[in-house]
Amino acid sequence: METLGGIIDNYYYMVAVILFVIGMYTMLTHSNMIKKVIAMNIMDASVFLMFVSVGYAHGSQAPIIREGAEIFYANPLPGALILTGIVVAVSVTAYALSLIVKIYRYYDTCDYDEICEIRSQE
Amino acid sequence: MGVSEHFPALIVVIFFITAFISPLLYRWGRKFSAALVIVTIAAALGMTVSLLVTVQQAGTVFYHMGGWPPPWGIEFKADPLRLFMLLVVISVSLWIFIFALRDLQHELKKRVIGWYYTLYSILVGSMAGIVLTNDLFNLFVLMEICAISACAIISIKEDRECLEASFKYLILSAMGTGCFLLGVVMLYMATGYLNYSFLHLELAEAFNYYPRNIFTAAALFIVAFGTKAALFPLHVWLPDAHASAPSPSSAMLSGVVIKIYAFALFLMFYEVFPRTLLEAIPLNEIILWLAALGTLFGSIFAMLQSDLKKMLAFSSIGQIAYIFMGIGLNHESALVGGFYHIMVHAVTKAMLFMAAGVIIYSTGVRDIKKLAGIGRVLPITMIAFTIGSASMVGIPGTGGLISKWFLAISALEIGRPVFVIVILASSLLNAIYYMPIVINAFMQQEDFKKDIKPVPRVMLACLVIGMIFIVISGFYTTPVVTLLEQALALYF
Amino acid sequence: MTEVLNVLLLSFLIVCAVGVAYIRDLLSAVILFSSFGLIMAIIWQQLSAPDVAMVEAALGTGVVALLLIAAISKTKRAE
Amino acid sequence: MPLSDLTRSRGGKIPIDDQIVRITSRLVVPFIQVYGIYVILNGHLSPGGSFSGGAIFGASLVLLALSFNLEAGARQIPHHAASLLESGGALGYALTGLVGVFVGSSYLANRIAGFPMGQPGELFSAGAILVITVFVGIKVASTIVTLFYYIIEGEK
Repeated sequence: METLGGIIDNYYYMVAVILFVIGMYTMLTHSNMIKKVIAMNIMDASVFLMFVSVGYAHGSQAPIIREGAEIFYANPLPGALILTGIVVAVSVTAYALSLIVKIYRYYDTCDYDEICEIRSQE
Repeated sequence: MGVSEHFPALIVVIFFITAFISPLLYRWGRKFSAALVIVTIAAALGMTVSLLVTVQQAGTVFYHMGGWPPPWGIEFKADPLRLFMLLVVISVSLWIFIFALRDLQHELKKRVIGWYYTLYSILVGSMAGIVLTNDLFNLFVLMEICAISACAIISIKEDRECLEASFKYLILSAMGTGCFLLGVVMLYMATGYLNYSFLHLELAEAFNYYPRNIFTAAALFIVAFGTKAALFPLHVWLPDAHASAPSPSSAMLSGVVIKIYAFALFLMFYEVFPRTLLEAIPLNEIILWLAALGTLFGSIFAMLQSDLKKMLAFSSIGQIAYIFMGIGLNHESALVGGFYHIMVHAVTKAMLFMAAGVIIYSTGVRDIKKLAGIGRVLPITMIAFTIGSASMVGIPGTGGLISKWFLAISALEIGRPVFVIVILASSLLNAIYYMPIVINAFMQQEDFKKDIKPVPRVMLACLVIGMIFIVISGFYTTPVVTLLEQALALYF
Repeated sequence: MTEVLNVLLLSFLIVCAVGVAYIRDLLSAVILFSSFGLIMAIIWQQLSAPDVAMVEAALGTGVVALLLIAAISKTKRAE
Repeated sequence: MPLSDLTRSRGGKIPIDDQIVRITSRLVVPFIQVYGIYVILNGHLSPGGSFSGGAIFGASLVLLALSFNLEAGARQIPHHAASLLESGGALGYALTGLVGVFVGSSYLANRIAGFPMGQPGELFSAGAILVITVFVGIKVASTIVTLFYYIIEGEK
């Protein structure tokens, strides 16, 4: 029961880990390369979710300075780092996609298994 | 003081500035484009040497980006070990770049050569950053830059093997980075710091409260760096990527890039995680046994290859495992061996790939069996190949022996003679696949039949420099070993 | 009340991720991924990280989907 | 497969060459661009900044290209100009950081290097950050356009 309570309390972490596993599974098992790229993005997003939820405490406010009242701010550091992470993920995605378009021009397929088959026949 | 104070940051930054100037320069002043990169790398080399002198006199130097002290700001750290690594990285990349100038014109289309310079500077800059940084998130960003630019210098030669290999590399390296970032999150969760020094202090206490977080982080780090450095069962991307790339890229990737990640794993184990963690679970043992398997299987796979560059790539898997063995043995002189091997193998493997590049440039032959009698038409190249092979096998008089010697001695000292046997067996296996090539090249009676193009002098000069270095590193070991012992004494 | 919303959003994320794994049509997978990004943006807002929400809405949902669609238009749509 | 084929539903044909799409995008694009610039410039005051602003601005150019045709979009920001802006933006960032070194403080130093600070809450209140933000915004916007064209056109 205690474990269950722990899981319910930390549902952000649980969802992040589930998404990480789904993303990694899709990335490693699907042979379509565009699918791999999408799955890579899901995997990255899950890690970002985990990171940002570390910086969030229940009921905390966005870290923007406002006049007057004392406000309970969320930790701004994870957010700032994750921005960089998202940009990095996007650049990897863009590079991977341009590779896929080029590979398609040579092999006429986006499927990694088919590419391996074509290469093994040569 | 003056500008020398800023060397830790400038070493990294000048590469990025060069990287963004060179496409502009390539458009308008093509003549200066390559010279700019050479000047940049040479300047970085000079700064590294001067920094090393400073550090040996005055102790470790810290540099705070933007004047913000840690744990808020990004910190760069220059201690003797990092500077040794930086020296290896930068000098080897300068050497490879000079070789690349001639080789690229034959392997790449003219309009992408300018971009190759950009990518090369970004790659060297990001590696320098990985070595110097003292902050986990900065490490993540630089690792990703390094991975993308490493993939890009493979795929810049737009043929089908390169594209496919670099896609495979990109996906597996993205998986590695994902694991790494998850590990970083675990550590941040437990401590709230990202700076290595702060983490090291804080983790010793946090280990009592959140042991599982920290175990998970350690496991994820092993997977992440193992994937990127091609530790044995995670090596699948390496052979294709390193074999299909243009020869200078192969030399760079096999010679330097994979070692950077081994070094990063070393930093995680000795600068981030507390000693209690390494004593609590046998992480070192895991790495040690994977490395032992890697040395053997890398060599066995290499034996089965018929393509010259592919054989060299598989041999890298065996050789990187020695470095991991140094980390896994957890003993000072084993680490000296490991780091000595980083230096020796960087030079040796880069030189072997250069020799392969010269052979391909001059004759177009990649198949090992067709190399019979080539020693008579390309003597300098094949002598370089011979010396490189000798160093790989660990024949006395070459640098390869020294690192294996240190590893074996420390394995005996801590009472693990099994690993001495592993080292001996893998040396024997290395000999089995390197020596036939050498023997065939020189001893075969039949003449080499293909036409040969004359080899540019610059390329041969690069090979000669490599040969000289390997021989010197086999005899005159004292300065480097003293430096390493001094540097590693800080960790024990 | 926000708890319920958060749980709903998070479960939608998982549904989207599983959907991406199972759908054979790549264009649909991209659209699902795009909605994944949109939900993610709302979750960032819930986690008090509005700047991340903005970047996710612009980059994660818009630009990545755009690049994916551009790539699909140059290659095959079916898996 | 051309882009217009993708938007076709399986049975009937709905080409992207559509009057409504064109007019709407022509109406919307200026607002998106102004919003992008707003986000870039106010990055240090409110949520947002160079990455998101640049992405919004770049996306508006891509939207223009999609709703008209690729050639019309390509005229908005020619290829060589885009690559120039990319290198220039990144170079600007790095050189702004170097100012700190020349002044005698550390790399990327802001207040310590003597960049003027205004009142908190005003537009010019963050010294070097605004300069860097503008450079990065330019870089991101041009990069996104370049990426899109690179993938959609392929071999140049």
